[in-house]
Amino acid sequence: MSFVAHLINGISLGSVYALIALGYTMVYGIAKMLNFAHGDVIMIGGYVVFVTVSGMGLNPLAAIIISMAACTILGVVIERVAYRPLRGASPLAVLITAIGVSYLLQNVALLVFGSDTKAFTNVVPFPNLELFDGQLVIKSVTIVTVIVNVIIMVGLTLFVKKTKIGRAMTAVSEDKGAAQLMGINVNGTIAITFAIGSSLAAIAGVLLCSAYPALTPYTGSMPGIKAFVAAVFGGIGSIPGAFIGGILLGVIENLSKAYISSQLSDAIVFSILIIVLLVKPTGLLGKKVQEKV
Amino acid sequence: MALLETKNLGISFGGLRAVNAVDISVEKGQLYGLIGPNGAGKTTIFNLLTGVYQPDEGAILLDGVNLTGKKTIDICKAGIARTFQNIRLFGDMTVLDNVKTGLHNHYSYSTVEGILRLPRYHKVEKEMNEKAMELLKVFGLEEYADYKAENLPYGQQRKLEIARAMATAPKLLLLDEPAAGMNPNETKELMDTIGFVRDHFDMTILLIEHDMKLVSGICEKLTVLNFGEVLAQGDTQEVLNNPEVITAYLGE
Amino acid sequence: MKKLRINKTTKNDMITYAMVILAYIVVQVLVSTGHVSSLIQGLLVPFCTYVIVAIALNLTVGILGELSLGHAGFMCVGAFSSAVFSLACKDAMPGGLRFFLAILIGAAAAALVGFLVGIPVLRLRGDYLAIVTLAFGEIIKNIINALYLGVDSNGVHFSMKDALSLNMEEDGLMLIKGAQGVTGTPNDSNFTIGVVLILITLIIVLNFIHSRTGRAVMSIRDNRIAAESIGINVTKYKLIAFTLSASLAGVAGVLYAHNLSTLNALPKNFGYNMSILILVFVVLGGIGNMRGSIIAAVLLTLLPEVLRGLSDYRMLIYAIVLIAMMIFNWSPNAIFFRKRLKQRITAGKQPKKEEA
Amino acid sequence: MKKKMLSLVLAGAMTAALLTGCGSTGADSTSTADGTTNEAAAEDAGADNADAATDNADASDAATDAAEDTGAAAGANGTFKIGGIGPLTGGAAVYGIAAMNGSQIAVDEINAAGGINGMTVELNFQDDELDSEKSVNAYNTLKDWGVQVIDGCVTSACSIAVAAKTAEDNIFQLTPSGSAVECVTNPNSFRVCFSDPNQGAASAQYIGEHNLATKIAVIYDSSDVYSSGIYEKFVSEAANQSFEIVTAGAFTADNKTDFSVQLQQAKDAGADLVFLPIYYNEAALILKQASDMGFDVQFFGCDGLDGILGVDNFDASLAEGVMLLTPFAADATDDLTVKFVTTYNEKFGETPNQFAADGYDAIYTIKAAAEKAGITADMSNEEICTALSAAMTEIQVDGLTGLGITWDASGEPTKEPKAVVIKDGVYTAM
Repeated sequence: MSFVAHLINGISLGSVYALIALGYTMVYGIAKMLNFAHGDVIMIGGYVVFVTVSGMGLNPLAAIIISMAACTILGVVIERVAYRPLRGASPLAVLITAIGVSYLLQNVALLVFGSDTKAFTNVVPFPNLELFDGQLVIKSVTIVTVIVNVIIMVGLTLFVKKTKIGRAMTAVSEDKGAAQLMGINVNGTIAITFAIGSSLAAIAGVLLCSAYPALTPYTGSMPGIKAFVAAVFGGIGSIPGAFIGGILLGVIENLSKAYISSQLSDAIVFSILIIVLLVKPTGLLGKKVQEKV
Repeated sequence: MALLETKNLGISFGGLRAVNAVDISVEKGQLYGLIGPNGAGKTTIFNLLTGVYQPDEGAILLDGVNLTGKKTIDICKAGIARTFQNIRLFGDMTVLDNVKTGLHNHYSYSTVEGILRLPRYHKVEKEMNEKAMELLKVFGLEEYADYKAENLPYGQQRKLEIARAMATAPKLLLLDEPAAGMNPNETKELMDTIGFVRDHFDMTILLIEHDMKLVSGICEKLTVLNFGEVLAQGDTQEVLNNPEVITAYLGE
Repeated sequence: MKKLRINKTTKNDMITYAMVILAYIVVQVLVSTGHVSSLIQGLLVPFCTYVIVAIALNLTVGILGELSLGHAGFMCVGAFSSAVFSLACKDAMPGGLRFFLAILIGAAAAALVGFLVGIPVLRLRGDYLAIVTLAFGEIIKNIINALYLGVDSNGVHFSMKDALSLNMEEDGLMLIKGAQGVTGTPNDSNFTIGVVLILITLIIVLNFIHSRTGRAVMSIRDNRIAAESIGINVTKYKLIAFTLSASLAGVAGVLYAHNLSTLNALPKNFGYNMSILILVFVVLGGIGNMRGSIIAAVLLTLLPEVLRGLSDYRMLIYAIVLIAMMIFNWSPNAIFFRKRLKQRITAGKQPKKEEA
Repeated sequence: MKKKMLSLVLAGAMTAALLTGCGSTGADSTSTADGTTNEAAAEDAGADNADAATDNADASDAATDAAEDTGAAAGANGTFKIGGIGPLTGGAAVYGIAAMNGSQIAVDEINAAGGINGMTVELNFQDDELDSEKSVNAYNTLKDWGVQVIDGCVTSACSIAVAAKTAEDNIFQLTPSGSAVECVTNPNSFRVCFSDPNQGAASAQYIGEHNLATKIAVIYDSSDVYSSGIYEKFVSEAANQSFEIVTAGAFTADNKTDFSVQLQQAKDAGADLVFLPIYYNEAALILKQASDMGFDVQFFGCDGLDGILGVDNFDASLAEGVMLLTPFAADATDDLTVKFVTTYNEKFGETPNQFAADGYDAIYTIKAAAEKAGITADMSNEEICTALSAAMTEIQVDGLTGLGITWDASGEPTKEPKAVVIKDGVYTAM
C-alpha cells in the first residue's frame, strides 16, 4: 500500500514537472534556446495569482486568466528585449542572457514582494479523493494537473500540426533562413512561441503553488531545473516526451527517496538521466539526428 | 597487385540500397575516377572506404590488408586519406596548424613534454614546421601559412584540404569533388595540382567528380555508378563513350 | 575578404603573462603603500580562484568546444579533497609543504573525477552534453553533502548517512560532517600563491594549446569528422582536454578551500549556479580567449562587491548589467555598430591592413 | 601592431579596473557613512512589501527625524559603528532581512534614547547571499566602513568564516543566530541564540520528560548546518529517553517542495510525533501535505519553526497543536514583545520571526556590554574587542529571546527555552 502511495505522490510531483517541462520543450523546440528564465516566469505567474486572489479578492479563475495575460506579456517583452537582439549570435551568449533574465526576475520579485514565504491559496476547489478509508489519498490538484497536462499536450500537438502558425513554427525550428525565404515572419513566430510558452508557465505556476503552497522569489528555479531535466529526459523538443519525462522524473525521485536514500535522491535522479542519455543520446522520445558526411 | 580493392561492397540505409555489389580495383599510381549522377552512392563509397559507415557486406582491401570494419582512425593509419565534398577544414586554426595536425601521427611527443616544453617539443615542432611548410609550398600556400583557414579563398581551401590529407602520408588519396564550385581557371590549376601530387609523391588517387573536363583530362580509369551499382568500368575514354553511361549520366 | 594573421601567438601569450605579473606588481605596491581597501584585499584570493577556474573552463568551452555546466563540481572535488588532507595533516607537516601537497591532491582528485565523468559525458553532443555535465555537478555536490568522514585511533571512518553511523572514538577528528562540511581548514592561500597558480595554469593551458595535443583537440572542435579522417583519436584527446580542465578547476577549488575556515557544498558556491557563473566569465571574456577570461573573471567578481552601496538594488543592477553586456558584446547588430564606429574613428588615419 | 595595442589597452584596463575597484569602494564606504543607515534600511523595508510601501515611507521619515532629533544629543560622544552580515538576497534572504530589521529597530530605539554611552549607533547591514566567501567580502566592506563591532552572521557557515577573520583582526563578534558549535570557538565571538546541540538535546529531553510520544519520526534538512546539527544531537540524546526514533527522513536544499515520501514513511512507521528541526518555510509545506494525506499527528519543532504563523496567507488551522521549543514567540504578552511586534509590524508590515528577535537582542546585548565596559568612540577596535569580550561574561540581558540571559567565556548564552504550543492560531505557553 505504501508503495502505491509513494507512486501516486510521485505522479503528483511529476505532473507538475511535466507541466513546466512542456513550456521548456516548446520554446526549445522552436527557438532552439534553453530559456533558463522559464522557472522564474512561473514564479511571477504564481505571484500574480497570489496578489489578485489573496490581495484583491478576485475569483481564482479570473486570477488565472490575468496571470496568463501578464506572463504572456512578460514572455514577449523578455524575448523582444533580451533574446531577439542576440538572434544569430552564439547559443552560449543567449544562454547566459537567459540566466541574466532569471536573476533579474528573481531580484525584481524580491524587491516587490519581499523575501518571506507567501502561503498560496489552493485554487482547485475540489475535495481530495480518498480511497481505502483514507489510506490512500489522491490530491485533487494532482488530478487537475494531470488533466491539464493532457489537454495542453493534445492542444499543443494539434496546434503545431494543424494550424498555419503551428506549421510556421515547425518550419522555423527546422531552418530559420529557409523559413524566412518562404515568407514566414521568423521573429513574429518566435515571439508567438514565447507567448505560448509563457502563458503555459502561468498555468504551471498556479498549479505548482496550489500543490506546494509556498511562494518565494526562488520558488521557480529548482522546479525549473528539474523540469528542464525532465524535458531532456523525455527528449527535448518533443511534446509527449516532456510529459512522460516529467512524470517519470517525479516517480523516480519519490521512489528513490522512499527506498534508497532521501539525501541522495537528486544524485539518483541525475544518474538515471545520465544513463538514459547514454543509451538514448537524445532522450526517450527525441529525434535521432544523423550527422551528414 | 591492386593497391585498393573492394569486393562486393554493399550498404543499406533503412530500406534504401545505397551501394550494392561494388567491385573497384585501383592500381598503384593510378588516377582513378568515380563518377555518376547525384545520389548514385559515390560519397557513400568514400564513407565506406574511410570507415565512416560500416559496410553491410563485402570487403575492402588496401595493399592486401583487410580494412573491413576498421575504424576511421585505423584506416587513416593504414594509409587512406580523404577530402570532403563540403570542405571540412579546421576553420579556426591557421593554415600551417591544419597541416601540422595532419602530421599528428608521424611526429610524436607526449602531452607532458608539450606542456613543459621539453627539448623534444622544440625539436619535433621544428621538424613539423619544416615538413608542413614543405607541403604548403607544394600547394602554393606558403604565403598563407599564418592565415586562419576559414579566411582563405575557396580554391585555396580545397588545396589546403588536399595538403592536409597528404600530410598523413597516405598510400591512397580520396578526393570528393575537388573541383566543385570552382571556375574554369581554378579547375585548370587544380588539375595541374592533382597531376603534380600524383607524380611528385607517386600517389594513388581515387576521385569523385562531376566536371567531365577534369575527369577526362586526368583520370586513367573510371567507374560509373548509378543507383548504387556499377554501370560501367574501364579506361576513361572507353567508359565515357559507353552509350549506357551517356544515357544515365546525361539523362538522354 | 577578412584577413587575419595570427602568427604572433607566442608574443600574445607573453602579453598575457606580462599582464598578470604587472597586475600583481601594481597590487602589491598599492597594498604596501596602503592604498587598497580591506574589501579588495579580501577579494584578491577569490580573484585568483575565479581566474583559474575561468581559464580551466575556457579550455573545455573554447578549445575543446564542449559546453560544460559542471565545473563547479570539479572545483568542489578539489576543494574538499585538499581541505580534508590539510585538516588531517594540520600538525603533521609545515604549512608550505602541506599546501603544496594539498594542491597536488586537489588537482589529482579533480582530474580523476573529471576523467571518470568524461568517459560517458564526452560521447554526447551539444545541449545534451551540457545537461549531463550539469547533472554530474549536482551529483557531486549532493554526494559530498551526504558524506561523513572521520579519523580516529581505529583508522578512517566513513558513512553516507549521518555522523552517528561513523561510530567514532572520543579522540576522533571529524573531517567532513555532511552538510556542515569541513571546518577549520588552515588558511594557507594568499595572493602571491594565487598569482603563481594563475601563471602556472596559464603556462599549462597556453603551452597545451600550442602543442601537438592542443592542435588535435582544436581540430576536433573545428571539425570532428575531418579530425577523425586524418587519424586523430577523438575520444582520447577529448578526454585529455577535459581531464586537464577538471584538474585545473580542482586547483581553483584548493585555493578556495584554503582561503576560508569553513567549507560547505552549497548550491551557491558549488551548485550549477556557480558553474554558470564561471561560464559567464568565459563567454563574456571571449570563448577561447584566455586573457579575456582573466579580465572578465576579475571584473565580474568585483562588480557585485562594488555595487554594495546600492544595497537592495545590488543584484538587480548586476543582472541588468549582465544582460546589457551580453547584448553589447554578442548581438550581431551591436557588433556591426561597433565595427562601423571603429571604422569611422580610424577613417582619418592610415588604412589598416589587419583587423581583430 | 593593432593587436598589440589592443592587448596593451586590455592590460591597462585590467590594472585600471583594480584601481577603480579600490577607488570606488572607498567612495562607497564614505557614502554609506555619510547617509544615515536608517534611511537605507527603511528603504529596504519599504521594498519588502508593496502594499505597505507608503506607510513605510512615512515610518522611515519619522524614524530618520527621530534619529536626527536625538542625534544632536547622542552624537556628542561620536558614533559607534555596528556592522551586520546576513543573507539579504537568495533563498535565505527571509532570515537575513528579518535579523537586519530587528537590529535596525533596536538601533533606532537606542539612538532615540540617547545612544550607547552617548554615542550614536550606526548600523550597516551587508548581504552575504548565504555564501561564506561573500560573507568575508561583506565583512571586509564593513571594515572599510570603519566597523567597530560585528553583529553577524545570521547563518552558521558564514559566521564561522567571518569568525576566523574577526579573530585575526581583533574585532568583537556577536552572532544573533549562528547556531553551529564552531561559530563561537574564538574568545572574541559570542552568540544570542541557542547552539544546535543544545536545542537537539533540550528537545529530546522535553519530549521524554513530558512523555509526549513513544514513536518519533524526524524530518530534517540534511544539507543545512542548523537542521542536521540539531538532528544529530537529538538522535544521540534520544538513546537516554523513553521514546524511539522510527524514521528519519532527510531532504536537501534542492529538494524541499515535496515531503510526501518522508511523511508517508512516518505514517507507515506509526509515528505519534514528528520532530521538525527545520525552518518554518518548509514546515508550512510539511503541515499542508500531512493534512492533505490525512496524517494527523503531533508536530514538534525548535526555534526555526517560529514564524510559521507569520507566513502570509497561511492557514493557521494547519498549525493547530504544533509544539515548539523557542526562546521567542511573537504572540507573547510581555511588554517588550508586544512593543517590538507592534513596531516591527508598523515599520515592515510583517510579523517578526525569531531571527528578528535575535537581531534585536544582539544589538541590546552589544549595548549592555558596551556600557558595562565603558566603550568610548576613540577606543581602537582591539581595545573594544578585549573590553567587550570581558564584559560579556558579566552582563545580564533581558531580551525578547529570554530573561536574564548570561554568557560564559565560551560564548554560549544561558537562557531558558520556552515550550510553546499553537492553540487557536496563537502561540500559547505550555
